[in-house]
Amino acid sequence: MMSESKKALVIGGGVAGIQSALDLADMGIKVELIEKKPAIGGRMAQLDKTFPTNDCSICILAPKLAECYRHPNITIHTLAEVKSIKGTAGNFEVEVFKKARYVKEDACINCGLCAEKCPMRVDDEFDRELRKRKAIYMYYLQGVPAVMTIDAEKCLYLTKGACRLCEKNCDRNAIDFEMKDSTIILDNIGAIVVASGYSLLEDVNKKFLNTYGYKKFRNVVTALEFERLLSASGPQSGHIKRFSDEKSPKKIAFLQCVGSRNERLHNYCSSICCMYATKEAMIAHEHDNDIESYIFYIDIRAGGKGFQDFIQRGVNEYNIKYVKSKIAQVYIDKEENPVLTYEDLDSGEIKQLTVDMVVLSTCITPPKDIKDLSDSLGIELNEYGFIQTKPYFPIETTKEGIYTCGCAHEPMDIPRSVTEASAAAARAAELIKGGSY
Amino acid sequence: MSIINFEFRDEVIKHNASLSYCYQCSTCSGGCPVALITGGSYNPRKIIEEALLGLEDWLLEKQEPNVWICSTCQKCVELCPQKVELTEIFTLIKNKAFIEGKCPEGFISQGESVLNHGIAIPYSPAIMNRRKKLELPEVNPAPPEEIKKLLKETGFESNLTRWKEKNVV
Amino acid sequence: MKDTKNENEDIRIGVFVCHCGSNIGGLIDCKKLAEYARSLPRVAHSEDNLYTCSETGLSSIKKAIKEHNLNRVIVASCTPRTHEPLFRECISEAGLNPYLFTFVNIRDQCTWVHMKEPDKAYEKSKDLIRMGVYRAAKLEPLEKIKININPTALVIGGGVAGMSAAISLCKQGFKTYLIEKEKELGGRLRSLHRLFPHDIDASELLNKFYSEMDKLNNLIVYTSCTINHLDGFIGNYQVELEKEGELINIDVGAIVVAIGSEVLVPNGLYSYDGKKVITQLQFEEILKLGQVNAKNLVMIQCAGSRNDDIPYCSSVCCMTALKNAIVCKELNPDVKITILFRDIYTPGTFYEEYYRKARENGVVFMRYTSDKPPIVENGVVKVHNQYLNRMIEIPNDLVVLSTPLIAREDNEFLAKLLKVPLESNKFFLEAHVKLRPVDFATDGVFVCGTAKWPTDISESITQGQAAASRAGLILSHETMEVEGATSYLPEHNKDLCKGCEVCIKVCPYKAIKKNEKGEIEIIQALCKGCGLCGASCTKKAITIKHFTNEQILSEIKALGGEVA
Amino acid sequence: MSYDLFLGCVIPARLPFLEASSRKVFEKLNINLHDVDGFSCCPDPTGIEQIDHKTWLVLGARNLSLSENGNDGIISFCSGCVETLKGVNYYINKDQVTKEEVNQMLASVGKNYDGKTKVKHFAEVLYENLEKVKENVVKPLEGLKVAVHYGCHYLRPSEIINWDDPFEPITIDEIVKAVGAESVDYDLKLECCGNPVEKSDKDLSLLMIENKLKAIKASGANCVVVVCPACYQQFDFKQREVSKHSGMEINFPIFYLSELVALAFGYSPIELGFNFHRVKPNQLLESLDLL
Repeated sequence: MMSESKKALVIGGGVAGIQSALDLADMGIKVELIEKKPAIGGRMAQLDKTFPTNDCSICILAPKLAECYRHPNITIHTLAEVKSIKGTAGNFEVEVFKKARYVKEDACINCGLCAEKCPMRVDDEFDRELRKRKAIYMYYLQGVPAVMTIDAEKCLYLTKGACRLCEKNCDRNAIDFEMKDSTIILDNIGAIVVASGYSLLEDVNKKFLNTYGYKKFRNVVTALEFERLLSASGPQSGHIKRFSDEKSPKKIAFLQCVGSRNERLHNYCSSICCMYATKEAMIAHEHDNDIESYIFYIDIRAGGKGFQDFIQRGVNEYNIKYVKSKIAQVYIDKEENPVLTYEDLDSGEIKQLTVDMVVLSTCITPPKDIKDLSDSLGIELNEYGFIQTKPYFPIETTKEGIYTCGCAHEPMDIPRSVTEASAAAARAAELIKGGSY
Repeated sequence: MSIINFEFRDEVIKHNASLSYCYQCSTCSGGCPVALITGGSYNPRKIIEEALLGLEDWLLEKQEPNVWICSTCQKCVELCPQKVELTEIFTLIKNKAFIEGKCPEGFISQGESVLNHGIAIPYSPAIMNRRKKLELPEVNPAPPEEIKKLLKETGFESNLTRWKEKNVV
Repeated sequence: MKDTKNENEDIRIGVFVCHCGSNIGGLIDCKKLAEYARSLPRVAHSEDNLYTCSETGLSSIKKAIKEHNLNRVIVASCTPRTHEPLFRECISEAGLNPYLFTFVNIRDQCTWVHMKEPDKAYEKSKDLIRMGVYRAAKLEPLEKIKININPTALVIGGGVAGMSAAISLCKQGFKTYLIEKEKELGGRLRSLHRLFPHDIDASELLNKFYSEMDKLNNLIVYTSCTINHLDGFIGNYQVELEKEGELINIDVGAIVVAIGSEVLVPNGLYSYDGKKVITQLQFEEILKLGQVNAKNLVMIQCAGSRNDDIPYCSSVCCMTALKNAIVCKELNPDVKITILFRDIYTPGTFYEEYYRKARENGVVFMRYTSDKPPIVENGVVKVHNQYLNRMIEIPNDLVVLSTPLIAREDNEFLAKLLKVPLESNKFFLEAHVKLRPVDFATDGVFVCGTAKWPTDISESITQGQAAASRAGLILSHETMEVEGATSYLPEHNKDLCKGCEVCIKVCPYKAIKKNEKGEIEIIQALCKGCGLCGASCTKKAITIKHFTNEQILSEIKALGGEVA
Repeated sequence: MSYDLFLGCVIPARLPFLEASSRKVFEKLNINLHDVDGFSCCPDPTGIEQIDHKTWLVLGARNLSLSENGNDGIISFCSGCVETLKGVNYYINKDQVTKEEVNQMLASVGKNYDGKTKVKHFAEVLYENLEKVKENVVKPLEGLKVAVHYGCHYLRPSEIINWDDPFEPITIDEIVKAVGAESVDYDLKLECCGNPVEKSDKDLSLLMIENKLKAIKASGANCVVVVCPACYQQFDFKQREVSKHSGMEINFPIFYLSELVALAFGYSPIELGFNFHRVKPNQLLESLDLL
């Protein structure tokens, strides 16, 4: 029988990790939440809207972020990564590496004065490098904790030893260049939930995207980049413009199964692309009713609740045309309009379609650093590079007391991630407070 | 109306198992230069689908689409997400068609030359001359009888003869 | 806590105007707004902060409450959706009743929507603050309602989802009733042969569950048992069960719905006869016995689904067809199998590979479109092959139809009983598709498995565990607080009520009923304070706490400029 | 370095001037090309193989068996020959049964092949010796705007050819730059020249080269470089017909890669036999004073 005082460790502050943490915390269990980035929120925070109801992603996520932050049972560790664990199910000891933020969380009120003065302009990771930020920055507008962060690799003072303008301009003395990276020990951990999320193809293999002209043709973007462009808080404030000529696109092509269902790269199906492509086409159409979209697919995969209706609405109300033909290569014409060659199954003809923009539905891949994480946790990965789980029990990893949820073990949508997050919380709770049965 | 023919299908798969993996995504047809120029009357995907359904008559008799105008550029092979070896499968189909005597004349003349001379283009006196002018060494190709012997072994000679019988002009 | 109830106490309001960084302060002058606020009646203090929600902002609110002896607090800033709990917490830490806090949203409703017109945004902000001030004056302290939680769970349905939920709840330490209307637990698993994608026998998994449950001494299982009647609310449900004629009454704190689904019987579809044309479920029976006589077999996907009557994709049929095809090929590799599909649904890692495995094992796949469905004739299936744009004939001696999972008849009855909604296909409708996938909008009731939507075994198990988590987090509290801002029928209004029952009809939370005395009774624990009843009460008998007519009217008057 | 030279059929018997430039280049680079007696047709991967895979395997294996000596393997000036010889190696080493069948037949003429002969395309060897190539340049080909045509069989199937990237090749562009010329990018750069289709559909074949030439014209290139005799004939011999058919004045000198390199090495157009080209390069070379 476990002691009630045991805590839970949740790795990953995306929607899955947050849900696990909240469930456990609401059960009265103390939770340590580890997030690699400067703020929790994960992928969902980057999305403009979410299928199949198309409600604003951040608007439904933000309350959960705040709840997580205020919850007396939850301790959030940002800029943190698990280094190693000791012990067994019911009693783990975890070594966590914390990067210095160089900003005092209790003092900073993210007024942004420091960033105004910062001389460094660097690519904004959250906005998929579609715009610049300063070396001292908010990870994203609604980020939690709502404090600034200094990018140690880019900060002029930390790299060249001169500047400290941010410090001079902070009237709350929140900047602290004396901060050091540190290692903390979290002990008395009863169970661990791994919700480390996913990477996208463009993060792990840009070369494969060359045949699609990605990074070569300016009017070819990936789906997450397009999502940022659609977002009101994104680089184009939601008014999509082509990077080649600032014109607003009228004809957009979405190419499905980019990198997935492919024996040369990732032989699995990325699960969510048919739906997110449809969603993005819908939002684009809502912004500009003249926009027509083409979705080039192999099989339309819409099995979730309300998904078929969603696809139907796409056809009937949003001027989306689904073309059953996989596109292999993208060329451009003189005006940098992407030109696609495809087979029209109905007529059997080979046709060419000139569009204003191409959106690549790049597949979900195992997170970049999943190998390090699995090694330090002592859990196994499966043949696809995701976390190995037990047949018919997708929450169980290969190590007792360590559970997983969300895209860490397989590509999946938000509803299933959230469901698994609660399931993982249940299993962790059994271990921590159960035993009396 | 065609009837699915599992025997022929299995025969092709026995020769090249990669056929069975095709899920008809149209990558090949969308990437094929010949399909583009012929507006789709040539279509590698359709040939593969016919093979999958074992439609022998369409592949060997009607030859629709015409497998012979594949340029063997191998783009489809490189692009196929399921690693289906299209050109190899087409080769098998063409080989079968040749045995049936259904093959363009252009392939026959080359075959005959190799059968009789061991090489595709015999050396003309003019060329011999030109080689001298260019100070090129003399070439001693394979002894024709050795090659002929081998082509008997492989059955090439008899297939060639059969083709000529079936295509007397 | 200060006595703020006394009528003649003097109202002392504090107004805090937030810059919200540049969100508000960047467009309008927050200092001037604060000054304006101080000019309003009963405002004892006002100030502007860069971020009122920051630690600094909060501490200065507390400070002001002490120094200026404030008993009402207004924050003019962003949105209550994200920040009201924070400020309520803050003022109660300073000793005020949390319901004496008023939120005025001058960001979303002013500086954001009127970005282009700063002056108008400023004027509107003044109006909203003035309204807030007059409302605040009328506010009354409220107490949250405390209810006791009975740490016992009821799981309805003994399929794989229900069993998973029950097992987890027991392991979390909660006494759990698991009821199943069939004679045995197991649900759909009992009629299945092999399971995709790991190809184990269904019985193997079933036994795993049985042995798990044997270990639990806080699990009470009733088979051949149905639910008759249910009463109560979160933490306090009284349930009447019926087992083989005998009535059993139990009290539980939370309920999990896991009653599964049915498989469509394709009467009139593709000349279905149960002999030469059968369903996948019937085919599993044949495979179980290992007696496949067919030499040439055709499977038709989306048989009865993705059409006008059943518009959805049943999501498990493709994998089921692949599984049975593979199993069949293992029994006899010479059996020719052709699967006619519209879109192969094999998402994720193992499923997509399973599809490849089926192709590898020689299964033929042919796509058809809904406008040209296959024609099943005696001994032959004719289908328009879209890939060749040609009719193809497939001689066969057995046709297997992949029919969808459909909602159970009982769903409607249970939905009424539990006061929870169904969606258009009669499956149970969760509280929020994405963020509350196993909750109902009604607290204390949860749903999992195919009762909610067609799902495979693994996801049903996961959903069961998820429901156990959501139920568990309620059961782990001895008492719970529910919203104090609810509707009620004040004593002095009782005689106004003529019992027209409009309120009962409009209440979306089924929180209002007539008691045995025929009086309207509002169950506070169920009420969400939405106000529908109050607004529709023909006799104005019902009052909504925290949104009393008086409070709302004072706001409206203030907007009109009438000064009370 | 020493290779057994596999000439194939087309170059020695129809385009000997291509052989001349190639031999000169390797002489300059002091890479020994050893002539071997008794080679037959490779056979043509777009010809014989298409009608009889087995014959193709056996003759190919026979040719490879002739080179089992101390040398660095076989070098060929022809992409078709290279594909055949690499391909035969691939199939023979992939499947023991095939290997045995093939050797059974070879036995009938007293031959045997162990599957070990290495095969290289001459451009492959040039790229591997890129520095040496640069060192030997005496006349940088400034002003030549070259449209590089890789040709299919130099690249694909990559699993068999196992050399340059099948869709983003660089080797020939690099060699072209190494001799001081400019490589001009153009649409359809990686598309087929259409030569193999000629056996079954002349018009189609012509259409394919026409599209290539049009794209090249649009790119502003002033000449084309190829590494395969089939492509060479398609480009050089068909231009007049294409001009007629398209009503578009098309007049591109077609260089073999070895010719460009030899030219940069200081050999004269005469010794390289440029006069045997259908489209005469001299005018262009003169205008850039590369004569």
